[in-house]
Amino acid sequence: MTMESSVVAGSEPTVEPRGFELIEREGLETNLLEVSMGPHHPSTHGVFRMDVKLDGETVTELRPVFGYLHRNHEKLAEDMGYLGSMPFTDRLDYFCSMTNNWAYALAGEKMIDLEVPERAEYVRVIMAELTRLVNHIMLVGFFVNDLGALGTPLLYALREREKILDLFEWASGARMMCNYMRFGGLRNDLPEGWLTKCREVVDAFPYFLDEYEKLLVENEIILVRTQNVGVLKPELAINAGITGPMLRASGVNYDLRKVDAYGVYDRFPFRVPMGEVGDCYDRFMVRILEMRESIKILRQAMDELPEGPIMGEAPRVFKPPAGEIYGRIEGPKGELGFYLVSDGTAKPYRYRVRPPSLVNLTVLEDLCLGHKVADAVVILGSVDIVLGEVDR
Amino acid sequence: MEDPSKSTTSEAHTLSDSVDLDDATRSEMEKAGVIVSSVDWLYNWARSGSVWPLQFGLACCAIEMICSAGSRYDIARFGSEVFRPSPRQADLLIVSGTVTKKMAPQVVRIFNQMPEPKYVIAMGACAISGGPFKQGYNVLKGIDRYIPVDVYIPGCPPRPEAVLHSLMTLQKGIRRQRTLGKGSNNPAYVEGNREYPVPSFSGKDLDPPYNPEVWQPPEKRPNMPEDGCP
Amino acid sequence: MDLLGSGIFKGMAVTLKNFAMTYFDRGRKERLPTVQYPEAGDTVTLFTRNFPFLIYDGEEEVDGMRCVACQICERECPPACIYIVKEKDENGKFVKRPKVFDIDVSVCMGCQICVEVCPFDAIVMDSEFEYSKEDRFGDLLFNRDELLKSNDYYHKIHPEEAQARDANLAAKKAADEAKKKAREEKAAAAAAAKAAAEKEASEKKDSPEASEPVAEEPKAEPAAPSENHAKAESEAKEKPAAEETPVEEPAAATDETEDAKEESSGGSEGKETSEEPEETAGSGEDDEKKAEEGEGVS
Amino acid sequence: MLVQFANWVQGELACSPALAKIVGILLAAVPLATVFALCFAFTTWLERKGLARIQNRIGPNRVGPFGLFQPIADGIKMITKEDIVPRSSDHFFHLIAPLLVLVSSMACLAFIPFGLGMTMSPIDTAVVFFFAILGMNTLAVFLAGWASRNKYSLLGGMRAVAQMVSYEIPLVLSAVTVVMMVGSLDTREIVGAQVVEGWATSENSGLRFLGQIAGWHVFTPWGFAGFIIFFIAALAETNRSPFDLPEAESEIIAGYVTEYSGFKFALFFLGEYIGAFAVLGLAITLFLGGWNGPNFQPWWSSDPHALLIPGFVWFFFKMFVLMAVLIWIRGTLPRLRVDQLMSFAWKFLLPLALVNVFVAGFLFHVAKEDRVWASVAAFVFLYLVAKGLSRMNQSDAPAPRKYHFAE
Repeated sequence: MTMESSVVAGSEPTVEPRGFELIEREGLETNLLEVSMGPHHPSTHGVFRMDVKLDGETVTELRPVFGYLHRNHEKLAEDMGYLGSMPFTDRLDYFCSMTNNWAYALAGEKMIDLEVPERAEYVRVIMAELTRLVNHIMLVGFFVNDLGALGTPLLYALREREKILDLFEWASGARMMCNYMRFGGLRNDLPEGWLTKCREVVDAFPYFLDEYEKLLVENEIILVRTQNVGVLKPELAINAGITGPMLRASGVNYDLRKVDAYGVYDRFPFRVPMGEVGDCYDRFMVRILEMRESIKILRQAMDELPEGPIMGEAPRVFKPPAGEIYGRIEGPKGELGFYLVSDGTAKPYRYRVRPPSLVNLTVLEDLCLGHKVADAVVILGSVDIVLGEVDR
Repeated sequence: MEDPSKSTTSEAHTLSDSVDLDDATRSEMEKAGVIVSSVDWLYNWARSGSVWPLQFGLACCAIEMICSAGSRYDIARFGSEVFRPSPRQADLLIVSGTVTKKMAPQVVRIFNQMPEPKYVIAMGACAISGGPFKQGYNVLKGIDRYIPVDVYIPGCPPRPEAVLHSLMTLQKGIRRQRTLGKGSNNPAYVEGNREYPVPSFSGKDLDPPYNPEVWQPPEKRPNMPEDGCP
Repeated sequence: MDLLGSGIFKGMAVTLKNFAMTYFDRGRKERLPTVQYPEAGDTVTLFTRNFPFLIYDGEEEVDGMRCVACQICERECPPACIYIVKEKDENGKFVKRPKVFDIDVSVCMGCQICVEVCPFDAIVMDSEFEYSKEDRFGDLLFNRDELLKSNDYYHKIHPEEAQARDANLAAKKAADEAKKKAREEKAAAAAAAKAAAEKEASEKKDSPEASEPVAEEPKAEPAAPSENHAKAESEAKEKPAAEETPVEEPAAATDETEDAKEESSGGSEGKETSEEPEETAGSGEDDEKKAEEGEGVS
Repeated sequence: MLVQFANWVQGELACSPALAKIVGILLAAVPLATVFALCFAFTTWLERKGLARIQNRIGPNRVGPFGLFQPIADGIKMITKEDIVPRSSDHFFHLIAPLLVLVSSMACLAFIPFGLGMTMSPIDTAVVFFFAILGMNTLAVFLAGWASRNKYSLLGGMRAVAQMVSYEIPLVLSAVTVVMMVGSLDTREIVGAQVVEGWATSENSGLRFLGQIAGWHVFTPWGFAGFIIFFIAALAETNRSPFDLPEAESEIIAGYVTEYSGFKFALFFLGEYIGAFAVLGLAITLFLGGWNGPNFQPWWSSDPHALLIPGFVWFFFKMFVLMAVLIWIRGTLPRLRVDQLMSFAWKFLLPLALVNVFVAGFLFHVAKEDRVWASVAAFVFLYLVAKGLSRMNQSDAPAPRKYHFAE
């Protein structure tokens, strides 16, 4: 029995598994080993399930199963005022509450053509780039953990993350679920001394990155494990709608910060790191390089931060005119969009999130086929998913 | 080794019930000798000093749980940094995050797979009551409907220190347990093997909606104001 | 290419350095950032928020309570974890004080929206987090007396925010008093107009709506100023008559509550409909949910 | 002292030789088991503390002073925990597997000389026996994976067999060099060969000091290469990181121990660590001079053979240093993939070990006065071979890349 016959129609993978044949002899029965990895599995980053068929250790079929964290985010938001959904967006991608807030605020502001004051825009950029640091550093930590390191890189990442979370806590009151942005600006201004502290943290970050790179980037085991594993071709990436660092690791230059230039991103010169091969190592390195660019943006934004109000002329009751809007930003994981349909009342008629995690996850089977089961774990780690966003 | 006590007196489901010993049991204990109590002390000391949690994350709270194992908070100080990936070797199930109806059977199954004595911490609003998502159609309104929860940590998500605090609360609870002797109140021994029926998810809802062995819907507040019905 | 393993040795040097440095930089907290929680305090800052509490001024807990039971927070709370019952005096009239004010912290998500919508600065966020309990219904449902904490405590945990809030309150109070004075002077002159307006309004509305408990509030506040009614009327014209808000508007006794109502007019609808999915969930959840909300005082 | 005690007891029981023999074995085995159980407890503490420090944490410090009683608490907890046997598992093999791991690891310890006259089972073919019994470990691990009837366990068991069988070859080959050079399979003789006789008994205390070190095999070219190969293979043989594939927790939950709980899991844990001790003990015996170490003559004694620091202290010191290196490696490195693990064993370690055997043979026949030059040449040759091998495996070990940026 060859594998081609067992691939179920309808989900034709674009990558052919390596040819192999099961031994069939008289009196000897052989079967593919079906393993259901997850929903409780140490490496699936939450409650995600991969139904894997293994030939020995080689993945011959992989079926992702979602929905273990479906929390009705969109439905709840349609029963709630526009502002009421803001804290819920925190819980979408729980690493990046600030960028989630921003994407939602952006969509809302587009709906009623709201002008955001200069200072608020700058603070948003600062917060978003800090979030990018948090997300990427955690991703790299978890990724190396999936490779089998016993938590050390992850704990170094956590150590640095705590410093940034302290900044978030100082500004917004909460470590993870910041709920900091509002339609038309921010909930409160930066506290006194915040900028100084932030500058300290940002200045110390490159040293940490140096050390981190020394620990990981040249490590032969990591090189061997990640290079040429899970190669994502640019054509497939574009066809599947992949965004974010994963797309750029495949060599496609597409960064919404450049394309849309939302907020005040057109004022900061920064570079977009590009991968060439599109394998796990590229995805890992692109994120490390992106952190260095984020630090540049952060420094500029902190230097140019103007004085002024932090809240625009937002109406007290947010009641947008009937219509639809799509607001998107470059989240740390990719294009995070909010699609809102208003019927003129104070609640959205339709509220839809375009989660980068879910879209990026769609190519998982293509990436994993033909690799070992250990690679499937690594590839999943390099895709960077957060189940809160995938299942919503 | 795992000899469940024959005592039927105790109906203790929560650890808090074991705070007060009535005099009869106390004298009984004294008669049974110091050995029982000192062995109990040893058991409790060992169990509370080496609570190995299951490496099990559901949602947002899982990140704070990992943070509590991080270098800033360091749950290892309490001897609990050994996050075992397999439920067979874990003592503590931290239900960290939203339990959806699709996930609830698996959580119960994991609880069943854990060896006695086992403890459960419901971490975060979602695990306790469904939290902010409790109005959703797919969210279980509290994991304590299916498995007995020892400690609840409110918060959304709770700080890592709250996790440590809950661990200390759990340790206090463990130290109050009496395992041997007649007045045993350790549910792991009194109730035998706590393996609860796994609810089935039909695609719409869970069946049964709760496990009557561990949870009953609370009665309505008797002194509900007449005029203030919501 | 170097000999196989040179990258590994670099990495091992990093971990060795980290290992050694933990013994040498206690002061900088760079390599050993551990805060030994129960003994060495916690990492809570002066800006941390966790769960809301109610402020009272002065010494008396209940009398100094700032909350007037306007129920805005109850309506606006995204996870609907607040439950308020207004207090009545002997005559059955509503006093501006909650009789029951429950917050189910097992549901609360600490989003701070109740604080933002509160027009009286009566509810603010606490930074206390040690609430790990063994009883969900008994310990995690905070009632009014548990929630009441003094303004001094608030100053202790969030000094900057508390000062800003106090200044804000003082300014508001001053402005109110000035307005009140002006109003009283005007009141006599506007008496006739007011009577006419009231008559008109009552003709316009259905009678059952007027007999709702909220509508009783103006009686408690005899000096209801005419300006409000004028405003309410003008708004009533704009909005369709079926909406509830115009009826509530006259109930607003002072400028503050009125502001709050305006803010929350969207949210009031949100609350109503947000209960719907529960009832339609068809899983028997709604009964239990109500029971959960109701449980606790006993 | 223990030896004296044993001799005394045996003397007392001289009337019945059979009984005396049994008692003698017990007398040797019981302290061994006790000491290594304590070593295991201490190592778990060391590991948790060390890893914590590597990760910038403090580590256990609540249970006893500095968390020293942590292993005791863990042990009591494990023993009193429920023992779950999966319904569909093979109950007998499920039970026997952890015992087998422990027994085989413990038995390996019998051939290690911990000190002067402190070998439990002094036989002439100790090295052969050691590897033979160590092989049982593989069987036990596979048995555990298979008997559990769990897919992850099965995967772990399969990985374990493949890994342990392949790494046993370089392990044995690197030990062969020592056997060749010493000309004996007896571990005591191997240890004895690592003392520079002339120096160790000389009047000059400095020379005597050096004489205990200079003869270690690790300082010879073949010994150095052999030690590195042995150490790497030992990591794989004992399932330590970065070769901990049979229990890779991020991939296959806990591998072959997935279905084990309570005391059986503790036995696995214990067996694994004892196995590590045994293999490290052999490494010390073969390459690191056994129980020899820089030593002094005690001031009260005039006997030139008397030692201030007893041999077993040196032995255990070396063992814990090596254990610390294991912990350090564990705290740093991610793990290899199963096919890379194989190719590393077969394409790198095995050729290197073979070349090393030839180098050792060459050096064996070099005249004494040319030893220094030959040694230097051998070092260079081995280095070049290692480099050539890593170049040949270049397709498996790609280099870091350069990245370009889009503006």
